[in-house]
Amino acid sequence: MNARVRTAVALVAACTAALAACSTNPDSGDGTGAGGGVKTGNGVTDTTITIGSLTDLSGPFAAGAAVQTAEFKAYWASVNADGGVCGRQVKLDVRDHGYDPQKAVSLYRSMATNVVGLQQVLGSPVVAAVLPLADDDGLYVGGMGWPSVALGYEVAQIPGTTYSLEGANAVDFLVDELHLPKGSTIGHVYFVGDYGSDALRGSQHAAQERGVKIFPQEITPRDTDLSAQAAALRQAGVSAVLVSTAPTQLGSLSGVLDSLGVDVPIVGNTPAFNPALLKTSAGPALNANGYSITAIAPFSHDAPGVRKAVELYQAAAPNGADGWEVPLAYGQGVLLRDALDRACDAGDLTPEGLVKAMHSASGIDADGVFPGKLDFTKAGQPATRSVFVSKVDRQVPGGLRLLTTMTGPSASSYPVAD
Amino acid sequence: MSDFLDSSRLPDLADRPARRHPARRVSARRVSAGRRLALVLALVVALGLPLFLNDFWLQAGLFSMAAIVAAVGLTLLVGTAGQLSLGHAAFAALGAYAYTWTAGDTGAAPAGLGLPPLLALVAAAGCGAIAGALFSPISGRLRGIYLGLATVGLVFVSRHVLVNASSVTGGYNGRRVEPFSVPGFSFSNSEPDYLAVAGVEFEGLHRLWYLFVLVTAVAAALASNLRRSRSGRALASVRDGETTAAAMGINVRRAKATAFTVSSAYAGLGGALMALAFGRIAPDLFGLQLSIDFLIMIVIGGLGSVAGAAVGAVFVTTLPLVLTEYGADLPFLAAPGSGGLDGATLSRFAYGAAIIAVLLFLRGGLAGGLGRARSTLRDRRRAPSAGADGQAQPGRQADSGTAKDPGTAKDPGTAKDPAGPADRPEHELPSHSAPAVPSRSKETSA
Amino acid sequence: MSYLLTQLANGVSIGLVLGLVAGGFVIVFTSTGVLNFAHGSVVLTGAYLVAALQPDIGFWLAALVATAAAALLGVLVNAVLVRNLAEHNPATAAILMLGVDTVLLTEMTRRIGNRILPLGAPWGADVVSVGGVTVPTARVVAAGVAVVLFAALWFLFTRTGFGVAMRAAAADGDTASMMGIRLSRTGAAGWALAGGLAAVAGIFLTSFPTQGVAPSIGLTAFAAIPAWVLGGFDSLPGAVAGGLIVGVATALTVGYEDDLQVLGRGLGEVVPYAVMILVLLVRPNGLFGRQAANRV
Amino acid sequence: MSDPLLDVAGLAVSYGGTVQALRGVSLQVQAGTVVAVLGSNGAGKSTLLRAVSRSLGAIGGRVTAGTVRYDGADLAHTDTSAAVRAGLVQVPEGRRIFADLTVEENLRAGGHTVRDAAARRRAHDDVLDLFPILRERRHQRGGLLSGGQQQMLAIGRALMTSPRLLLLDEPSLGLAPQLVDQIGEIIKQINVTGTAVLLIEQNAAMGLRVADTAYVLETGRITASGAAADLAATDEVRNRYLGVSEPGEQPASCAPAPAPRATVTLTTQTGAAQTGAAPIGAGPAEAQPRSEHRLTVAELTVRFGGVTALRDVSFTVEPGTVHALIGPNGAGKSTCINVLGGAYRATSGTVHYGQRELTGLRSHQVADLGVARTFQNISLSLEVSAEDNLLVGRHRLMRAGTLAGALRLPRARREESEHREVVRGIADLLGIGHLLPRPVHTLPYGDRKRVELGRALAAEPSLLLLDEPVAGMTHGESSDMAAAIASVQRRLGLSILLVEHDMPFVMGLAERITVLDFGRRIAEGTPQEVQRDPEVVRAYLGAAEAAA
Repeated sequence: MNARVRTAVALVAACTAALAACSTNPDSGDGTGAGGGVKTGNGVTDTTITIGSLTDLSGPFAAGAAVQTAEFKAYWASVNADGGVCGRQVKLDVRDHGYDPQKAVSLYRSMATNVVGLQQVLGSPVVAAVLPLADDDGLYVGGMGWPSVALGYEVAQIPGTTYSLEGANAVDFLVDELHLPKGSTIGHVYFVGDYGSDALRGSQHAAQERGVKIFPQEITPRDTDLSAQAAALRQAGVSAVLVSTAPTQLGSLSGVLDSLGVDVPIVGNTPAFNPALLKTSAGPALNANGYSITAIAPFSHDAPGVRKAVELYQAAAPNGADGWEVPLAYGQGVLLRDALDRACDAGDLTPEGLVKAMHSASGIDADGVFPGKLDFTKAGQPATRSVFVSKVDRQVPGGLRLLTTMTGPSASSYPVAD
Repeated sequence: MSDFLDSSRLPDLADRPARRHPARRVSARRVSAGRRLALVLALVVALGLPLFLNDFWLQAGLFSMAAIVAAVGLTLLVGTAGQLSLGHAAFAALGAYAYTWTAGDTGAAPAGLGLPPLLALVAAAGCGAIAGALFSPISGRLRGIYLGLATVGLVFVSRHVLVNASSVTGGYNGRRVEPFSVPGFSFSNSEPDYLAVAGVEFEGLHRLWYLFVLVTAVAAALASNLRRSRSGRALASVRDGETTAAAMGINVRRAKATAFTVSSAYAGLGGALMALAFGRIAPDLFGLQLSIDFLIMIVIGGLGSVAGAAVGAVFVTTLPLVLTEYGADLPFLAAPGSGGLDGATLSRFAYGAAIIAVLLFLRGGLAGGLGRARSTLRDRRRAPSAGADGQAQPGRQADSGTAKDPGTAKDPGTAKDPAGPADRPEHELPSHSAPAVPSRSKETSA
Repeated sequence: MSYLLTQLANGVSIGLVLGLVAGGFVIVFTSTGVLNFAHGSVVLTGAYLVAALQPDIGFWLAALVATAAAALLGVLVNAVLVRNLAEHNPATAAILMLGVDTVLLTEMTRRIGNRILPLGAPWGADVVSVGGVTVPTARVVAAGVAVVLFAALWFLFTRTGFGVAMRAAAADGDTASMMGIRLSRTGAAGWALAGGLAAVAGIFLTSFPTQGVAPSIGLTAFAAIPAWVLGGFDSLPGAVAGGLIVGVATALTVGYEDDLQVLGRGLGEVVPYAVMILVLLVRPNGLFGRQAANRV
Repeated sequence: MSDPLLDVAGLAVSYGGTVQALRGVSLQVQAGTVVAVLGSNGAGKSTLLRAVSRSLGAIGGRVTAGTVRYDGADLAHTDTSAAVRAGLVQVPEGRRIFADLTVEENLRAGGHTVRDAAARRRAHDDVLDLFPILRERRHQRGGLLSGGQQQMLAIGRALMTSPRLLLLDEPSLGLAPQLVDQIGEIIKQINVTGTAVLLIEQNAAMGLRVADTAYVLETGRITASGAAADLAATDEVRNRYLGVSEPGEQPASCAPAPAPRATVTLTTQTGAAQTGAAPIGAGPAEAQPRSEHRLTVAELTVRFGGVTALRDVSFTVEPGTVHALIGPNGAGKSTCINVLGGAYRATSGTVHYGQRELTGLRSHQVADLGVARTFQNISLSLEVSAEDNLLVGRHRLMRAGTLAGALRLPRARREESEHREVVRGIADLLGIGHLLPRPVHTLPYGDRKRVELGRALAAEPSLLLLDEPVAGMTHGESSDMAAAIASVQRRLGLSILLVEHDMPFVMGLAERITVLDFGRRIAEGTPQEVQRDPEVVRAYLGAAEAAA
């Protein structure tokens, strides 16, 4: 090390020390104010509560995310119009991560200290990256989809059941309602990942319970032509097919199955169905054989909660697309609002207080948006094991007609934590 | 023996001074002092910055530094050795998982080896290197763009392995990353739970920042040493002509394999840093897009130079963030489904356009552009006294542009350009134009 | 047996469409030396245009307009961007195309939104069954069109003056220009052809077994890259062969996934790349690529 | 006399702003005549043709002064295509037919600019009448034709446009004698139909035979011109091609004098670096005299596809001597050097260096035996400084590994600075010491040649293969180079095998000369013997000259 470098290092050290001495780092937070007897922390002032949303407005899920974002905004606007929460106006801070986990993590960092909780975190890789951080920070996260893995995080509030329970219920539905005989084979086409693979676990558990077989076919979002998979399903002699993929794949599969003369029920779980499919050539096949197992009431359901959701949405986005995202976003809004109210009542409107309040909630169904009363008091357990079963029906808005709400036997016995 | 060099005893060969030019030596030293000052400044900024940054920028900085390490490695391969790889996400993934597995808790599920994180960091680079070396039957035989496309396969194969080898990788859900620590000190929010120097708290992100600065600086220094060493010259020589390199005693296949190995070691280390910055890793983080981003970084930054790779890495990592941070709040967020232009879409457009603009207008990428701007400034400042420096031989045709090649562009001091930018010829020698990849027509018509 | 035949038919039919996409890569690469990473977006753009225009002007006219528009898009990208690169080498050109891809894909995602746009093609969801083997009519048409297009390309490149000039320019641009062949024109023609092929491939990639246009089609086109590479970078027959190999290999892997379980699930995605790497190990220039002569 | 069809006046061309390829070249081509431009490698002949055919841009050249007028019009702002349409077509050097296209398709590509189908058909028939062999093989791929047929195809392809002025770039290159004569006849036939021909030739015999007027181009300047017949008789041409006479031109130091070989010991002196004067051969533990090995080439044959580039060539380079390999273009000289260096594989025959057989080795293994080389077309890393280029030559003598280099271990640093010092010594020896820090692309041509020589010397070879070390140099530069090579050779006791066209240079430097023609050895001996050998004279100047 020569003299010049030594000098430089000394200089650096001195500067660092000086900077440290005179720096006023803002990270110490918003302080713990006590407005109106309520303890507050990050994201809450005397007049406003800020909640965040980390969503995908420019990536592959942009369209669905836009619907949800519009509904969130409409919901909170209506809440604010009614006087807000805890005497405060609720502000929704929406950030777009474009399905890029790096971006999402950075945006999370910028948001974490300014919000009391996250209304939504969208996208599998993003959820995988952000949930652990939020868990470390004790920050509420709602609406991250329905992966079982989220049950392991105390801060996560899954709006309904899990994909695995949807899968299990789907098998129960096929056996009990559609009378699939013992020993028959059910095809399950799924995306590898925390959505499809999780659903497959549920269906495999249920298959064992109910004496049927699962014939799995793994695909990725890049597969848009499922001819080869359909042929394999036919070869396997399946009597029903579960689909845990995106709408494109559901459409292709049902179309090809139909063309191959495989006339069996096709059951998609939550995000697989999109009413736009009915306008494609797979429309007739889906209309005849398509079912949907969801944690969220279909768009056309006549429950007051769903009607309210649709009303808000249609006022906010008159030309927007119809779909399950509308009641979902509404339901999530209701869940967060309930938690905020409870936190307010408990006098602790800090992020930690919000998480605690969320876990004190039970018996919420958002006026029929959810399939039964949600219970968040048991850590590591889904809030419900019930699902909505709908029939694809081109006559109704949103394309799904509610058949029943069910909790199958193997869904009840499914061991969530393994 | 010493009389051997005594030029007075030789016939006066060239009618020009045989000794080195004193003026040149002076100016070269001045420049390198300037460079050193710049480096020191950069270091001061890197060390002092966290005190002013919020968590958003700290996090962005961590990702940038992880990217810098991987990009520096890639630029050694692409810029220095003239090979191309689109498979570096696979090596980054390997490094990330190697770190996580080696440092991971023995009792956890999925289990790890429970070894010290420092060792795990070395293991990450080592695994990258080994994987790179194993690929040498292909990397030693293919050239340039052909190799680049062949390596695309690595990304898909590695993803398949990561998803399926769930006992080590945790499958599609991935696994938690053990925070970096040395005995008694953790680079996270614990151990010590509270650390403050002169009243300023140093949280996990701050601590990681300094770790990353250290690793990045060392990695960049090693790369820049390597470029200037015997091996670096051998790689550049292979890039500029395999036949010639072989004639100078360089084992071309081995040199190419070495370049690939070193480069993948860097990718492995960069992957480990990414893992630390994320805190939890999953196969989805290491898709083809990451490989493509690495390549964008080094090309945008300016091929071949370490500084260029660093600038490019920061550009590619932070630009979308900045655009999102300040673009998404624009007032005209259109209604969903209406197909209107919203802020998020606008920021994607801006990102794509920025890439296009750099490639169209900045020869030598960002680093080349910066270097040129700097030398233009300096020339302007020096204009009154120009020519007195004795830089060029009168009568000899003056130099062509300094910045046309990325290798020298980052250091405009080494290539004197008395003619100034305005007089640069438009054309360049044909073999000079494509440092990275052999041109197609030459390959096929020879 | 008929199961095997069905999977083979699936593989061959999708393989021919992939061959069309790979052919676009080949033509752009030979005529201007550019690795066109935006090709997938052009495929998507072509398909989108058909879907967007067909309600008003009908499918056939829409297909025609979309093909022409995609060709024009290629020509514009080449003339406005590629030819004005600050440094013209394959790496920068490839990155430039990534920038173009970002812009195009963002625009398409924005326009398509949450919809799945039907193409309105006359063959709809019909299928053709021969001896227990069922193939979608769209795929039969696709195979037919692909064969016709490849024949047309063969005719263009061997029987017409301009096609011969394009090959000459691709083989040795410098000499070709000494013959008075304008490289700017052969380059533009190459981009136009590739754009047109992309649009046609887009139509079939979004036809029946697939349900209409969604942004993920751009990714599907990526599967043509291993087809292109293993066929050889500069060979049209190689593109066809590569497409067929990738198509058949994928279909068979998916079809017999249960028997291949030891290798893990989801093999279909990996197989094209694994095959590509194997081929390159044996033949570094691909199956039909010209040997790069190693002379001083 | 009417206005010339082609009028080149004061033409100057440079590459990359540094390499001046042509300076003030003027020449005229009258309509319907054949004009030959003679010159050796690197004289700027191809540059001249490309400047006329407007295709300089493709290789990075730029016209910096002067005009080219064709048919009265200045071509300054036209492109190649427009020139072709105006009837000005170039046949590129080395034939460069489209190997993957059939003969028919090649012709079709040639006629690309002709819009009129009838004219195209006429031209097509004319070409096939001129070259009946092409008619026979019209459906074969161009790559399958023999060399002579390829040359015919290249010419025929250009004739498809029915040009008024045909530019031919070295049509005789690499062709057998009878084929050369045939090509000469063809040129005359083409000329008979009224097409003017501007012919660039290295083969003076052939050029002077077919041309009406001729120019001699040397290192970018016209040095002689006149009627072809007159020019053939001048001393200038004789000297240029045979190195006869003009002893005054030779620097005295170039005379092949016996040097104190083997007495020069090369040792490493640690610490020499500090004194600033390290011995040139500061390689570790290399104290033996440089060259004690004999290079023995025995019955070497090399074929590329159907072309035989070398046929049963044998010669021996004695240790510590300068041996030259000469012959007209295409004689197989460079092929020979490339086989010795390991770049090409021999089809049969052997090469021994001392006891070691070279033919089976790869290039870098050959280099490790102490064989270094330079290249015909300078092959340096352009972006890198001259010093680093020279250091590449030290590669085989240095030991630092990748890791040591990256970590800058003391060992590696010491080695690096020692070798840098040696390299400076070598550079100073060649008079390029002051150029060391400059990137090579900023250096002019002559200096690049020196840097390349320096790089080869840096490898401390015992055998040096020089492939046209003074091609394209001016007289002054060339004699500087000769002096440098002679002095280095004398001091280090190297063996040198040299390929060169510059006869004065060769005659002054070489102790023994092997003459190749069409891949065969036609003569060997001392410079004096070779100069007098009628076979050699015939090879260079044609049968008529040899008889005279």
